[in-house]
Amino acid sequence: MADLYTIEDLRLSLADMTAKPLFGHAPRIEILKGLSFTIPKGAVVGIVGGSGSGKSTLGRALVRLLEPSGGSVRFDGHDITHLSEPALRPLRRRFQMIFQDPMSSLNPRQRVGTIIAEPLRLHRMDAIPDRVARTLGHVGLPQAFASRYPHELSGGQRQRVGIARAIALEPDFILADEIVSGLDVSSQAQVLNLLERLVADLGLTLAFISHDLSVIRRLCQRTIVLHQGQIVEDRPTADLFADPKAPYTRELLEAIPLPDPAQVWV
Amino acid sequence: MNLNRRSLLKLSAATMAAGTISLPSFAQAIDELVIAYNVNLPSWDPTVGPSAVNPTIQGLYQSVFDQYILQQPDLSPAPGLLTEWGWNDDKTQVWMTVREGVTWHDGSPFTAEDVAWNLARVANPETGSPIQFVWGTLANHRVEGNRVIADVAQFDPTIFKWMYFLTGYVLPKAYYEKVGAEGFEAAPVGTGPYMVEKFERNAFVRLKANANYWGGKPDFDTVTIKFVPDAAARVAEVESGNSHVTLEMPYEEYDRLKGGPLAGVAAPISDIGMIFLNDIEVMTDPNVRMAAAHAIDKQAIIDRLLSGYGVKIDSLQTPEYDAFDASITVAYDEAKAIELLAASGYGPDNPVKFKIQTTRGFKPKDYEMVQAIVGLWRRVGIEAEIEVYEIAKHYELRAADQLAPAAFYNWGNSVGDPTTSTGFAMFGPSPHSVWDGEDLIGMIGPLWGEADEAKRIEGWKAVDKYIADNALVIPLLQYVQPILHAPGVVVTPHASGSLLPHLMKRA
Amino acid sequence: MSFLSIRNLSVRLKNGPPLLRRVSLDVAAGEVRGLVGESGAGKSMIGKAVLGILPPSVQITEGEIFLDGTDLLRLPPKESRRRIGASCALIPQDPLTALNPSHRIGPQITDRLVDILGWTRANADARARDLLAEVQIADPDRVLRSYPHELSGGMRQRILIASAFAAEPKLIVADEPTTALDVTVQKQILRLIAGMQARHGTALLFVTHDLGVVSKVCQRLSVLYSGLVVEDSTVPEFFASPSHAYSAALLAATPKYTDPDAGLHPVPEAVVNAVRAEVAAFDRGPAHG
Amino acid sequence: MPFLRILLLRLLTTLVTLAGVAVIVFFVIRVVPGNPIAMMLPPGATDEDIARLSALYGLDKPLITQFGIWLSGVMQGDFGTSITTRQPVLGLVLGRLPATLELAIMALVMAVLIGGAAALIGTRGRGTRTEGAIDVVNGMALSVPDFLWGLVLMLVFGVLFPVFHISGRVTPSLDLPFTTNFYLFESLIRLRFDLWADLVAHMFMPALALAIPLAAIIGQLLKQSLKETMNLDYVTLARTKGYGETHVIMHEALRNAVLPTLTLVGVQFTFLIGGTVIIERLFSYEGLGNMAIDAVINRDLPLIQGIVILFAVIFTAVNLIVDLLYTVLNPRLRHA
Amino acid sequence: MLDARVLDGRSMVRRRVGVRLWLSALWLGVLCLGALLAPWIAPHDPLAQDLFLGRMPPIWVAGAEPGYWLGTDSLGRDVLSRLLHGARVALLVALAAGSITCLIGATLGLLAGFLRGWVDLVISRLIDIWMAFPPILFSILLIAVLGPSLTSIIIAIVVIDWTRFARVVRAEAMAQGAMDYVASARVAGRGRVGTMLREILPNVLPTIVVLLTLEMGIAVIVEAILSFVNLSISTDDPTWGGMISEGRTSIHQAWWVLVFPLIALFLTVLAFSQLGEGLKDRFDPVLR
Repeated sequence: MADLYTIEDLRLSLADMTAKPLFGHAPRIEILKGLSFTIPKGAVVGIVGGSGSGKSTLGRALVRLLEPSGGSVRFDGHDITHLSEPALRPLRRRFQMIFQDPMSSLNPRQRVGTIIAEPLRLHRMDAIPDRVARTLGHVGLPQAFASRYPHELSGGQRQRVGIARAIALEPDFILADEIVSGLDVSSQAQVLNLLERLVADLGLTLAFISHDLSVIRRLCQRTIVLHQGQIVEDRPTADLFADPKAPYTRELLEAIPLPDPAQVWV
Repeated sequence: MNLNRRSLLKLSAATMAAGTISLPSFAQAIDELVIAYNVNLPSWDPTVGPSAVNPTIQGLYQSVFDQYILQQPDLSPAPGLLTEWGWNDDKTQVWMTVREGVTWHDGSPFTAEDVAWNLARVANPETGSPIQFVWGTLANHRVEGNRVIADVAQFDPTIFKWMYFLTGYVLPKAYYEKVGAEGFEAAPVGTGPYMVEKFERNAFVRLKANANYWGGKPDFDTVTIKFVPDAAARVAEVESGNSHVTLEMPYEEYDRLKGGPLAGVAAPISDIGMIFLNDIEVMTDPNVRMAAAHAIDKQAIIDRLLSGYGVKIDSLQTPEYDAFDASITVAYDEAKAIELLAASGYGPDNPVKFKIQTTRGFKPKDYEMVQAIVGLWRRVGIEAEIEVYEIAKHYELRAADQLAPAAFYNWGNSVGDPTTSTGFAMFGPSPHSVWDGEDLIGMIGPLWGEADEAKRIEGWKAVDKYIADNALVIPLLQYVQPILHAPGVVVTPHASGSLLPHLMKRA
Repeated sequence: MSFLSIRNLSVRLKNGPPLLRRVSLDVAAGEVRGLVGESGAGKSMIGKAVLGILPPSVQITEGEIFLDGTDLLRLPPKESRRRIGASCALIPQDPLTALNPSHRIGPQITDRLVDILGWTRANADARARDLLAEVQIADPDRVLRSYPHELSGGMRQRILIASAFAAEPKLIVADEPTTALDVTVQKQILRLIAGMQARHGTALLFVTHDLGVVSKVCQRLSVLYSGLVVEDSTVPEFFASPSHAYSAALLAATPKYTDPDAGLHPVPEAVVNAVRAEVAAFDRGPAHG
Repeated sequence: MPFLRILLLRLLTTLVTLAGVAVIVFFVIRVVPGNPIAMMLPPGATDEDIARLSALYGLDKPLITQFGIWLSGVMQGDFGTSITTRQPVLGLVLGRLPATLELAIMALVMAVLIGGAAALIGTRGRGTRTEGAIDVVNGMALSVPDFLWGLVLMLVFGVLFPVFHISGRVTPSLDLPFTTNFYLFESLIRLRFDLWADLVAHMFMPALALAIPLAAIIGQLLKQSLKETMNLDYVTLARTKGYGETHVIMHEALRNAVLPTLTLVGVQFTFLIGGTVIIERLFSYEGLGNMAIDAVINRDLPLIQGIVILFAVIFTAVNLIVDLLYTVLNPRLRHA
Repeated sequence: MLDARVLDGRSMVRRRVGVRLWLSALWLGVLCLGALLAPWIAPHDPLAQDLFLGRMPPIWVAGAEPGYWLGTDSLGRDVLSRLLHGARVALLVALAAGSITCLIGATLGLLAGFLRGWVDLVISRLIDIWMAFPPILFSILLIAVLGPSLTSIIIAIVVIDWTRFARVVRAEAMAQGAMDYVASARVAGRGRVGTMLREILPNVLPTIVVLLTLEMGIAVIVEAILSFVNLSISTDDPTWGGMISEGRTSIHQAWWVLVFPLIALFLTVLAFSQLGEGLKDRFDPVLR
C-alpha cells in the first residue's frame, strides 16, 4: 500500500507571548519535537495521548491549519509543509477534518444544508443539491434537517453534520479530532459506527485522534501514542494492547476505569 | 404654568436650615458685592491683544485702570487723569495736563511721565497694539512739568475721543518695566477705583476698594466679579441670591424677576443691531435694498421679540451720539416694499433670493430677530436663506469683504463719534466695510481730517442721510442692556454698556 | 433513617418541561451512591437540589429533602442554608472554574471554617495545612499562598477535595468531579476521593455519566432517564445483571478496551422508545401517587 | 515581568499616539475659518495692520514652518503663548487642569457609587421587579445627555431648592491656604473640612450631571457581569458553604465581575472628561473645558492646541492607569 | 433517535418577546411616519411666524389658540409642526451618521480583528490616536472648520465615533476568528476575504446592529449638544436641539417650547437604545 502521508521530523513551536521581552522575539515553546511516521492509503490510524501531548497540534499540522516550523509533511507526493494558502486550496478538497466541538465548528448562522453545500460550491462541484441530500443520507440524518440551524440539533446530530461536511467533498483523507469526547456513550457508539461504515464504504484514509483507548482499539489498525510532543509507541493496535512497551502506554491503559467492579483501584 | 419659586423656597427653608452649606440671601445686608459677569477676562493688559478691543470686558478694565479722560454714564467726557487737553492753534501739537496727587495701587505717585510712556508705547507697532493706527498719529511725546506734549504726525479730529475708548488706559511705567508683561498679568496695578486682590482665571476676580481713589472711595469695600458665561446660570445666580448683580439675560427673565425679589434697570446702550449689505449680487439693485429696509417692522420686532427693550433706529447713530439726526427715517411700509420689488420684476411669486448671515446667541435674540426679519421679508417677496456663522468667521469674512449680500451684526461705539460708527462701517477702503460704492467714498473721504468740528458733524449727517435714502445698510435697533440686582444695591447703568462696580451704591 | 433522604422530588423549568420526576433515593451515612445517566437526565439537578443551589430558572414543584431527618424545603432559607453549609459540601466538576481567581487558595479552604463555623484563623490555617497534606500536596504552605491560576488542573481538584472535607461534612455531593481531567489524573483523584471518604466516613452522592467510574467508587447507584429513576441497585448487583432494559443497554454501550468489540453498541432504538413511553405514561397518569 | 513590560510598552505607544494627536490637531485647527488677527482688529484698522499683527504672532509663515517652530517648542516644553491671555500656554492649561481633574474624579466617584449600588441591588433582586425598575432607570439616565441633566439639576438644586452653588469652584471670599490647585484634595489633607464642604457644594451639580450617564453604564455593565459571574462554579461553591446572597455577591463575585467593567469604565471616563467641556461652561466652573470654549470662540490657536494635547495626555494616561489597574486586580496577569 | 428538544431544555424555554422592543419600535415607527409625512400632516408651516401669536400655550391650557396643539414659540411658530419637521432632521442625522459611522468603523474593525498583523497594528494605532481626542471639543472644532450645517454634523459624528464600532467589532471579530468554524472554513478551502465576509461578518452582525441602534441615539444627542453651543445646522430649519436651546431661555414663560422637544429627544434616544437591547436579546440565543 502506498503512503498517503509521509511525515519526517515534524517540529512545531509557538511563540510564548507571556514571556516576550520588550524588544525582540518571544521565546518559542516546542510542542512537536520531531515526529516521523507515515499514513498508508486506506489506513485508519489512531493518535492517542493525554492533554498537552500535542495530538491536536499534530492533527492541525496534517491538514495545514498550522504551519510546521521544521521537518516536512508530504501529502500524496506533494510537499505541503510550507505551501501558501492559495497554492494549498486545490489540495484542500482532498484532506478534510472533523472538529472536536461540533457547536463551535459549525457556523451558528448557517443552516445545515448551507454548511454542507458551502465547501462544494467553493470547489465548484456539480449537482450540489443532490450531493447534499446524498451526504445527509450517508450520515443518517433526515433530509428535513438541511433547513435547521446547528443550535436546534443535539450533540450527536451536530457531529453528524460535521462528518457530512467533511465527506461531502469526497476527500481522500479525514482527520477526526476527538470527535466523540463530548458525547454520551450512546451517541458515541452511533457516531463511531457511522464513521467505521463510511471509512469502509468510501475507501477513506482516517486519522483518529482520541484520549480514549477503548475507542481507538475498536476503530484503528495502527496506534500512535504521543507523550509530551514525542512518539512513544507506533505499532499495530492489537500488538499495542496485548503488550504495551512504553511505560506511558501502560500507565494510560491501567488508568482507564472499566465498567466492572472486579477491577479494583482503591 | 409658572414654576412658583417662592412657595417652593418656603418648602426648602427647612432643608436649607438643616444643611451645613449656607448661601447668601436677600435679607442680609451686603458686605461684599457679588457680580455675575457674562464674559471671562482673558488678560489684564487693556492696551494690547484681542482683549483690549473686546468691548464686553472694558468695564472690568475701567474698575482697575483709569482712562486718560473719564467718560460719564451719558458718554460725555470729563476730566480724568487728564484734567485739560487740546490742540495748539495750528493743530500740529496736542497738549495734556495731568492730574496731580494721584497714586498707583502700589503707592507710588502717578506722573506725566506715565502718560507719555503709555502714549508712546501704544503708538509703537512692535508692542502689538491693535489701535496703533490711531495712536501712531501722535509722535515725539514729551513731558513738560505736569503737561504732556506730542507732535501731530497726521491730524485726527477724534484723537481725544480715543482717550476714553479702546486701549485708552494708563498703565504704571515704572511698575510695568520692573515686572514685565507676565508679571503685570499676575499682579496688575492701576489708578482705578478698585485694586485687584485676587484673580482666578475663568473663575472670578476679587476687587478691593482703592481708599485713595482720586474720584472718591467707592461704596463697596469688596467686590467679587464671577465669570458666568451661561445666561441661564447667571439668572440662577441672582435668583438664588448667590450674586447681587448680573447683566445680559433674556428679557423674559428680566421681566419675570425685576418685579419680584430683584430690582432691575434696563437702559439703552451704545450698541446697535444692524444688517450689513454687501454690494454684490441682487444688492446692487437699489429697489431690492430699499424694499428689504421698508419691509422690516422694527417696532414689532422690538415689542414682540425683545419685550419692548430696544430703541428703533434708522441710521447708524443712536440719540446719544454726536451726529444723531432725528430727521433721518426709514418707515415700515410693506406696500412700498412690494411696489419697489415689482419695479425690479420681483413679487411673491417670483421672489428675490439672497443669503443672510447671522450669529446665534452672540447677542440677545440675534438669530430669532433674523428669523423674524426673514419672515417679514417673505411676505413681500424676499426669500432669504439664513446661514449661521460664528463671530470669528464674521470678522474674517468682513475683513476679506466676503460677507453674504446681507449679514446681521452689532456695532458698538461708546465714544459716540460718527467716524467710529458710520465711518468705519461704511467707508469702502476700511477693512470693516463691505460697501464699496465710489460715491460714498467720495463723501466720507474729506471728513476724516476735517478740523472744523461743526462742519465735520454736519458732513456725517449728510452721509447718514444719503445712506438711509439709498438703503446702503439696514440699521435696526439700539440695544437695551438689562441689569438685575438685589434691592440692596443701586446700579447706575453706563451708556457704554460697561457694568461699573464703583458706580454702584448701597440702597 | 438515612442521612439524606429524598422523597418524590419533582423539579421543572419555569414554564418548561419537568427535569426531575418524583425522584426518591436515600444515602446512608458513610455510603457512596452513584447517580448515572446521559446528559440532560437530571442527575446533576438532584445534587443541586440537595445543596440548595438550583438555578433561578428552575423550581421545585413537590417533594421533600430530609437532611438528618429535617426537611430542608420546609425551613426558612437562611436556616436551610446554614444547615447545608454546616453538614454538606460540593466537589464541583471543573477545577479550572471552581476556584475564585482573585482569592488565594488558603482563604478559599478556610473561609467556611472561620465565617460559618466560627473557628479561629490559626486553627483554620492549621486545618488547611493538614488537609493539603492529606490530599498529597507537597509544600502546602506555598500552595496556600498561591492563586488558582498558578496551579495545575489536578492540583486544583485536590484542593477542591480538601476544601470539601474541611468542615468534616456528613455528606458530599461530587458533581462529575473527574470529567475534565486526563485519565491518568482521574485515577489518582478517584482514589483520593474514595480514600478520604472511607477515612472520614462521609456519605457521598457521586454524579457521573461514566459507569466505569461508578464501578470504582460507589456502593449503590441510581440510573436516571429524563428525570425518572429507572434503576436503584447496589453496584455488584447492577454490573452483574441490571434490572432495567435501559440501564442494561447503557452498560452495553460503555466502551471497554479489554474487549475489541465492546463500546460500539448504541442503545437500541426499541429500548429508547420503551423508556420514553414509560416517561410519557408517568407524566400522564397519577398512578405513582 | 509582565507589569513592567506592559508599562513600558504602553508608554511607548502612548508617545506615538500623542505625536499623532499633535500633528492632526495642528493642521485641523489651521483650517478653522476665522483667524485670531481678524478678531483683534478694531474698527478703523487697515490691511497693513493685519499684516503687522500676523507677523507679530508668527501667523504669516508657511504652515509647515509654523508646525516646525511649534513642535520644536513643544519638545522643549514650550507650547507657545496664548494669543488672548498673553500667557505661556503650558502654565495656563496646567493651572486649570487640577480643577477639571477634581471635577472628573468627583464625578467618577459619584458614578461608581451610584452605578455600583444599582448593580448590586439589581443583582440581588435579579429576575424580579427590582431589577426591572433598575433597568428602566438606567435606560432613562442614559437617554438624557449630561448637559441636559446639568440644566435640570441647576433648576432643581440651584433655584427651586437652592442647596448647592450654581457657578464657580469655590466661594471667592474664602481665604484659601492652598499651595497647589488641587483644592479638594488639599483641603482634606489640611483637614479644612469647611473649605472641603464649600468645594463640594460647588462641585456637586456639575459632577452629578457628568456622573449620571456614567453611573447608568456602570450599573448596567456591572450588573450584567455580576449576573454572569453569579453562575460560575466558584460562586455556586461558595453558596454551598452556607454564605448568604449578599456575602456571595460582595465577596466572591464582585471582584471578578469588576474586571470587564473596568476597561469600559476607563473608556467612558475619558468621555466623561471630554464632557466637562460643556458642563464646565454651564456651571461656570474654572476648568480646562471652560477655557477651551473661550479659546475656540477667540480662535486662540496655541491655546486650543495646548488644551487638546493636554486632554489627549489625560485620556491616554487614564487608559494607561486602567490597563495597569487591570493587571493589578487580575492575579492571573500579575503573577504569570 | 433521541429528540434534541427533550434533551436540551433550553430550547424549550419560551423567550419573552420584550415589551420594550415593541414599544421602542412603535415609537420609532410613529416618528418615522411623522417625519416622512411632516409636510402633509403638520398643521402649520414650521417656519411661519406670527409675532402676535407668540408663546401660546398648548391646547389644554387656558389661553390656548385653537389649531396650535402644542402651543407656539416666541416667534409664534407652531411647536407641533416644528417638532414633526425636527424629527426629519433627527432621523436623518441618526440614519446617515449612524450608518456611515457603522460602515467605516465596522469595516476597519473587521479588517483589524480578522486580518491581524500589520493591518491590525495600523488600525489599532489609529483608534488610539482618535480616542485621545476630547470628543466634544473636537466636534466643536470640526464644526468650526466645516461651518455649521447638517452635513457637518454628520461628518463630525462619523469622524469622532467610528472608533466605537472599530473597537468593539475588532474584539468580536478576533473572538469569532478563534472559533473552529473559521478553521473549518479554511479546511474547506475558503480564502481569507471569503471567510471574513461569509463566516465572520454574519456572526459579528448582531453586535453591529446593537451598536448601530446605540449610535443612532448618540447621533440625536450630539445634534442637541451642538445646538447647545449654537453649532447645529445653520439654516432656520427646526431641530430638536435648536428648539431645546431656544426653549431654555423662556422656560418660565413658555415651558412647552422646551418640554416637548425634550420629551421627543428623550423618547427617541431611549427607544434606540432599547431597540438595541431588545435586538440583542433576540439574537443572543442563536449564539449560545
